[in-house]
Amino acid sequence: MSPLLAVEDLSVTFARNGVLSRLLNPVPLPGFNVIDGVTLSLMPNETLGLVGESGSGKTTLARTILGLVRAAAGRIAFEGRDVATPADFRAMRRRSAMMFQDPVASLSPRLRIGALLTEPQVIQGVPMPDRRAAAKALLALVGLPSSLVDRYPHELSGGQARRVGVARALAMKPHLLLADEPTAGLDVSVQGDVLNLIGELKRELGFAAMIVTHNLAMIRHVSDRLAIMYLGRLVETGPTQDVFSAPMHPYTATLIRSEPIPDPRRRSLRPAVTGEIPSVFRRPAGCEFHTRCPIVRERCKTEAPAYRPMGTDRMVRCHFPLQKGGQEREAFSHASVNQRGN
Amino acid sequence: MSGSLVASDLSVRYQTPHGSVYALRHVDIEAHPGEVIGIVGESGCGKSTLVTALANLLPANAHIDGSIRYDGVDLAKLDAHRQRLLRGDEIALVSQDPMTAFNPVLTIGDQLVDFQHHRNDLGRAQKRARIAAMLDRVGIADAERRMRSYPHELSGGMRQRVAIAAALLTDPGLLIADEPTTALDVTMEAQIIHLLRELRREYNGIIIVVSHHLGVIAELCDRVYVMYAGEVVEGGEVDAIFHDARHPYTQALLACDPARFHERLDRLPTIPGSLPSLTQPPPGCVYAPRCNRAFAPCSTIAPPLVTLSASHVARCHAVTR
Amino acid sequence: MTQWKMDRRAFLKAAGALGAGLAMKPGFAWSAVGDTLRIRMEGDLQCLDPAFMNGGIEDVMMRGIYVSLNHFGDIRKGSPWSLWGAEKLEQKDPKTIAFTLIDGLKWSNGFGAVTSDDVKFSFERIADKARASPWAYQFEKLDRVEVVDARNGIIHLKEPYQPIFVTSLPYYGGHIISRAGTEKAGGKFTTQPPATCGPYLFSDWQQKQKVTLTANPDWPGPKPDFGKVEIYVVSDDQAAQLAYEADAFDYTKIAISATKAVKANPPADTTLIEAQSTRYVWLTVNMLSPRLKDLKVRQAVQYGVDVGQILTGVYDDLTKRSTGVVQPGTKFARASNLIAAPDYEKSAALLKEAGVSDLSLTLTVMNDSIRTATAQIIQASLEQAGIKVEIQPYDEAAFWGVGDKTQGEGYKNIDLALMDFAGGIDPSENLVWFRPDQIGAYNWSGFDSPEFETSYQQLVAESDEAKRIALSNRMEDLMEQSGGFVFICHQPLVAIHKASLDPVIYPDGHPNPVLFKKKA
Amino acid sequence: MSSVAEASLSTPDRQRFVLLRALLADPFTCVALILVAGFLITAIFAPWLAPYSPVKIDVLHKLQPPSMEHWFGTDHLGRDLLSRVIFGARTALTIAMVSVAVAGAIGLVLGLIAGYGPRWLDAILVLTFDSLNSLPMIMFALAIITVLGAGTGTLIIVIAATSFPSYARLIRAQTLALKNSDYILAERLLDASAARIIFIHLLPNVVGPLIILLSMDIPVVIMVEAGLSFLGLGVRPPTPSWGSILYDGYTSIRSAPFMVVFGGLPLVLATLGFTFLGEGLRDYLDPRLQLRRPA
Amino acid sequence: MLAYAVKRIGLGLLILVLVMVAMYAAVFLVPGDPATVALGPRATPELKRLLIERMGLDQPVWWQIVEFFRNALTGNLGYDVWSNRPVSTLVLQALPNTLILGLTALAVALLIGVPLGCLSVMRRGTAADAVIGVLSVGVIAVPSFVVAIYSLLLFAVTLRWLPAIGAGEAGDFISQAKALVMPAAAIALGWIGYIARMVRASMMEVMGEPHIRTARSFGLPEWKIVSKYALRIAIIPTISLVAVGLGSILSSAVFVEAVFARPGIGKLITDAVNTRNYPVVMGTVLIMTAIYVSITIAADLLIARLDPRVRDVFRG
Repeated sequence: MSPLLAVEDLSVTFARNGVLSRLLNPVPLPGFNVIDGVTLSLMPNETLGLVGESGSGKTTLARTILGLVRAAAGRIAFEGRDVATPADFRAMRRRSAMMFQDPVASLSPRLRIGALLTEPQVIQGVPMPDRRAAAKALLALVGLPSSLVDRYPHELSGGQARRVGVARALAMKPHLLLADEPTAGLDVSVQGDVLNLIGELKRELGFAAMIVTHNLAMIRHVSDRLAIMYLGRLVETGPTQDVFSAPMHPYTATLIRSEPIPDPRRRSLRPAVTGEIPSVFRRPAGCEFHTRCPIVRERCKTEAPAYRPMGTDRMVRCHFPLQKGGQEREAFSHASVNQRGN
Repeated sequence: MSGSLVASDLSVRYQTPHGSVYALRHVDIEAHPGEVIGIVGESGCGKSTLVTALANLLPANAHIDGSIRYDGVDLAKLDAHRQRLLRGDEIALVSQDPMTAFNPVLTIGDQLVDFQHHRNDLGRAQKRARIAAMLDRVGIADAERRMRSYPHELSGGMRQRVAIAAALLTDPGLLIADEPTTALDVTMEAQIIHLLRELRREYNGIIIVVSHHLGVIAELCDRVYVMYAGEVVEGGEVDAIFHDARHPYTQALLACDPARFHERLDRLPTIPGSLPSLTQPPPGCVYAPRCNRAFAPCSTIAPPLVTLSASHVARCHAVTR
Repeated sequence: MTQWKMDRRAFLKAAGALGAGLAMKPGFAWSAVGDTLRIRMEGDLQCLDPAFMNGGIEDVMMRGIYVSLNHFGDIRKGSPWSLWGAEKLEQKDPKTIAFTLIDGLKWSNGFGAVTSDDVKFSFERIADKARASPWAYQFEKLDRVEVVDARNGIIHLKEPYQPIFVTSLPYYGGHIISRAGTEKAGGKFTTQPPATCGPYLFSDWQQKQKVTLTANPDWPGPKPDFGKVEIYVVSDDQAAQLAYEADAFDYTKIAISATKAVKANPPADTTLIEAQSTRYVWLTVNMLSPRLKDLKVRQAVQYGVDVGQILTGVYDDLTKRSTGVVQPGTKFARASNLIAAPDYEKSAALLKEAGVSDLSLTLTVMNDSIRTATAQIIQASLEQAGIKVEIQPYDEAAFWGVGDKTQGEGYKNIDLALMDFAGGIDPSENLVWFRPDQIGAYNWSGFDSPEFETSYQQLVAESDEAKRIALSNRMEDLMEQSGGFVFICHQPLVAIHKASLDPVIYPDGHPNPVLFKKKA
Repeated sequence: MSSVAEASLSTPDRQRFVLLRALLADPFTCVALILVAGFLITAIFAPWLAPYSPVKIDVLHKLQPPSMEHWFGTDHLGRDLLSRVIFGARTALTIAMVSVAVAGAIGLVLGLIAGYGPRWLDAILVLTFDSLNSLPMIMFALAIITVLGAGTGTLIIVIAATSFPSYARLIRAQTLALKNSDYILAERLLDASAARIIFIHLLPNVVGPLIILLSMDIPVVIMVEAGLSFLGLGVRPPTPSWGSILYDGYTSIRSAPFMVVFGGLPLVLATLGFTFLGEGLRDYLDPRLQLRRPA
Repeated sequence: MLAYAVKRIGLGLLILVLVMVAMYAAVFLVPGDPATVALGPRATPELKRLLIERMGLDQPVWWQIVEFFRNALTGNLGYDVWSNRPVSTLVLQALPNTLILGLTALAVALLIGVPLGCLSVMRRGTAADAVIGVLSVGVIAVPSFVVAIYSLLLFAVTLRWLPAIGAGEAGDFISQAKALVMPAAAIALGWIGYIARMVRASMMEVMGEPHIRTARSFGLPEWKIVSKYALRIAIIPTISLVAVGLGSILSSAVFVEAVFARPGIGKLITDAVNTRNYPVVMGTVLIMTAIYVSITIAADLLIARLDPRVRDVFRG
């Protein structure tokens, strides 16, 4: 089966200066890469979790794929065809959709929900005999009462807004859904709602999803594959279960280990990683993670590791990937303590 | 008990143009020196109001009932001046968002010197020396340079360390950490949790950790109060709450946390329904409308606080000893 | 020709009497005025070269620092002229005037004695067309100045020109400058005169604030009363009046609108001067305008303006209606206007006769308070006559551009314009602007009368007073009959001064500080 | 385009009353509302309220102090000052509202273009706004007035031309901020046309702060009108205007000091009213909106 | 920061050029010329032509602009049509008076307005806040010339405490200071209102920020929170306001300068405009715009100094 979306060696560079200062400074300052050499693919109907901490470039990557941010290098292919010109991106956007991190902010505040829901059809010239009815149908699809058609976005609760976001994204029956932090800011008792809804609709409508998140606990339940980003580069990809059970990149292991466990009997003894995330403005030489890596070696400090396949379905960017049962794994073992229980 | 904090029958309501909002109702909590108390709940449960009330920072439109006794003194009855004198001396707050908690145009050192204003006995140089030592202790290398930095020059994690240092500098008897890790990335969160846990070994006062994150509470606290819609619905030892939760809300909340499941779930558990209105709280149990174990009296009669063990209480008609 | 001398003699008598009066009271104490005279002017100085000066403060300063052959007496005494820099000034025949400079006149900055050659230089310099002095017209009829010896000279005119004694010699054009000094300065100067010879020296200038003149020790003539003259620059009449009340000066012109209040409640130790200035105000009715081509329509306007209301409303009845452009009260003034009172019915009838209904005219006016107030009264009174008027205010510069034919055809489109000119005391000075060649320049009425032109030429050449009176009266009749003019008034001149001094004001409304006297 | 109007202006009734009630809750805003309403009523019903004609000249009774006949006294041409003040409200409010609306509209369009258009166009427009702002107002005003001739229309043009750059800058800043907001990104993802984004999604959101700003600028414009009329460059006489009353009052300050008071008082009250109303609106609608420099 | 300054100055120069071009366009449009004004009813066509040639007004507009800038670069701003003195001298003589007036007025306004704004915030909702609120809008609404006139009546005419007119004797500091009191007060009064309101508004906003809560949670006294923690941020918009304000004061001082007969730039430019003394108009506008632009740049740099966040953006 051919991938629905293929991204190869994609880079995004942010210029350091505006037009005028470029005029005034004869020597332009070098830009910096916020996305650097990202290669990944997404199969039809697959759910990919794109995981990273803030500043890792995951949101930018999602926006670049949809053509909101211009790529400096690399290639994007959608449904087997290259996407390069603005027209290509327009065509691609007609078959894909994006859900934004802040659902209320992504809805035009002065329009009513009914107008917002049917806007994609209006823009794309889909004939609609009755806009209101169409809007109500969409509301019903995402399990919201039809009375919401006359509401304004700010009158919705977080969960409702999220559902409207889903309805709007799926109104045009896309083949690809990009969801940016679909549960950020939601309480645990509500976040399941949205994810379950996406899951249901996915089964019903059949589309591929790329979920951008930093929430490991959530993503392990909803994604088929994971891609881990660090400082604008992918450090590891692989099937979700495999990545969780046996992370290969020390950073992946660190992320998993850092997640606090809601069980007082299994408290961690020490933090999995020390130090701060470096800035993309000052990328460390060699492997970006070497400044914080618990198993860093000399080679890591000078030589950047290649992004290479490990086994059938995994890629990793590390000179010394963790092996199952390997010694280095000790450094990441989930040492825990039960202070009161013993 | 000296140095203890006891809030009894504490209620807070806000006067707004749209009527009164009953943000906190009949809350009883207690905390003793050396303890780390967790307050957990989802948005709208009243935990922020509770923190604000404990730190005497309620806005002018808030009306407070009941008492907050700290070291035998009722904080709610103190005049504004006495309240202010307590703040930053006996009571210290580490607030939610390290990005905005510091004044952006003053250096870290400058602000931390000001925060020690109760220490009239110390000169500026001495205060700076204390800051340097404290920054070092919270794991900030190169303290002298950091004191000359402005907040935006520090990363989020570092700022939260500074916030903790600032609180500790005042030697408080009561340290309130309001969502101390919410704004941080997971690797930073782990580091701050670790820092707080290390600090408590040397610290004898009360620490109150407020969070919506069950993992953070589990990692840090000795005792936990679970809040829902302005009420404390369950309280007890951390182990009891996480392993022997009795209130249906606590149970449902725990059940929703995907971090508790290692195998992939096809459907994530949720709590159906929505929060009751805080302007007109229901007469009976606040959780009754969403409770799968609710029965006749739940919707009409407010449940009593049932003592389940020496330290374990739950506000529910359905629980029994 | 003789009246000038008679005037002079009369003045000398009066001056002698005054001098005797002063001599009888030696060493009396000055009540409020010290040795410094503080007077206020409106604008700052820009050029002290008599050929290129602009007026106002410069005019006043020059009276102190330069010398002219003769000078005026106070306007309230009819502005008689008397000898000043000349000890003799004699009209030998209609085209020759002999003069003798007083002894001892000396230039400052070491330029030696003042000679008749300097007089020649000064007068001929202004008259020189190539130099393009705006005041060249004052010496338009000058042929040359003949130098007889150091102190004696003869002024030769091209043709008889009676007004020279009052229009040229005592004013700016008549001020004598040093040939040597001017040539050394490169032939021109602005704010730093190379040499002065008057009773005062130009000692200090604080831009836009104040000019200080101090007594010239080398001055050979009668010592002025004040050792120092400070001229303050205050453009606003209100501010000046308040400053006067705050004891900032001893003499200031005040706003006409303030007169009534000052009269009713004058500041302490203050005397109010009310005089008639030479500034004449009239309403221009432009016969070139398509709406006013018909004489009847113009006459309707003439009948429709209630000048009495203007005099009361704007001028507080401080002045009387003019019968023309010539100064009222002088021998040359017309006895009365042909249309002496408004007649709205007559006005309406004339319009009807002309077959005009719904006449709507624009009144072009400068945007200051006196002029807009006048315009509004005109508007209201013409409204009663059934003529709608829209007021179109302009700032000064734009206003003068409206009637200027060099700026396009706009001058033919003016309907009504409220105008005022500073005049002189000879009728010719006031009538000259209405000659046919002034159409599109200053004759905004489009008044084109060949008879007026011939009369004008006769007027300036004629020396017989009765004939001159008849001529000028006839000319004003012509103006009024054309329907192009509604004569309003000669503006009152209102000033206040410390009661302890005795000011002298020239016909142009500006004081001559040299002649100010302290009094008991 | 009708959907634009619908989107920006239609407010459910309940919301409208909420706004009014909220405005009335604050004592200042309440007083301000009364003042503004008072001036509006005065302006609208001037012909019925004024005891005399504002242009009726009666030179025999000029500069009379306040009396039973003439409550505010008479001016330098004997016109009833109260009537002139009442009609002056009409002049002031008309000029203020029209010129502010014109300036607002120009500012809105140019600001949207600058904010949403290409960067080079933005640079040119911003430079234009800044240059206009740096131009000495008096010279600029004089140029327009002398070319067009003084009068109400000219005054409106002058005020609009000198004040639109600041509105355009506000709109531009707002547009720039919104341009990268999620919902505009979302619209771009839906391939909404630039016109649709500008008119349906940006416009209704930038217009709110603009309206607040405009309402706060009305008193400023009233002052400017008074100032220009004071310079004799304002409305054509005999149109009553507070500024010309002030000027006439100034020229007779010693004989009729009350004229300055009666010319200045409505100006002060109107300024107070509109300013507090504008602030009340801002506090209620958009507390974060920054105050601007005085004109 | 340096790059930023360079950029701002470059933009400023561009604005300067644009303003001058606009001014020439205005001159081109405005009817009337100096000859007609000054010579009044006595000007002959030849004389007018001569003056117009002398001022180069017969040249094409673009040529005049190029000439102007060419001369300006060598420090020659042209010559007064009447007195033939260099325009630069005229402006430099008038400028100090206006600058001193404007700066004093603003300094006074800041010294009174800022504390008033702070007081208003500290006592928000009380009668004091209300009184300050009404007073500040009230003083903004009173035209400055009315203040000028009445203070002149009171302090100069009735009480005779202060001189009525002028800028004081040259070199006599006391007399200059005395002459400054009333004009400065007349201008400052409105600005006190503006600044108090501005400070209050931005202060209210800052007081709602989390870092103020932090400062409160450490029990810092309210005055310290207001004066140190909030004011440092709240003053920033006020600085821009004052910068723009100084620019407008310089040209709007004309009323006050007229009432107190104070020589200054406002008077210089209005007189020049009224008499169509174009070299003076152009030279004055150039210098005034340059000052205005530099003040704005200086204010931006000052803001960058005061706000380390902005500073770092420029550094990066």
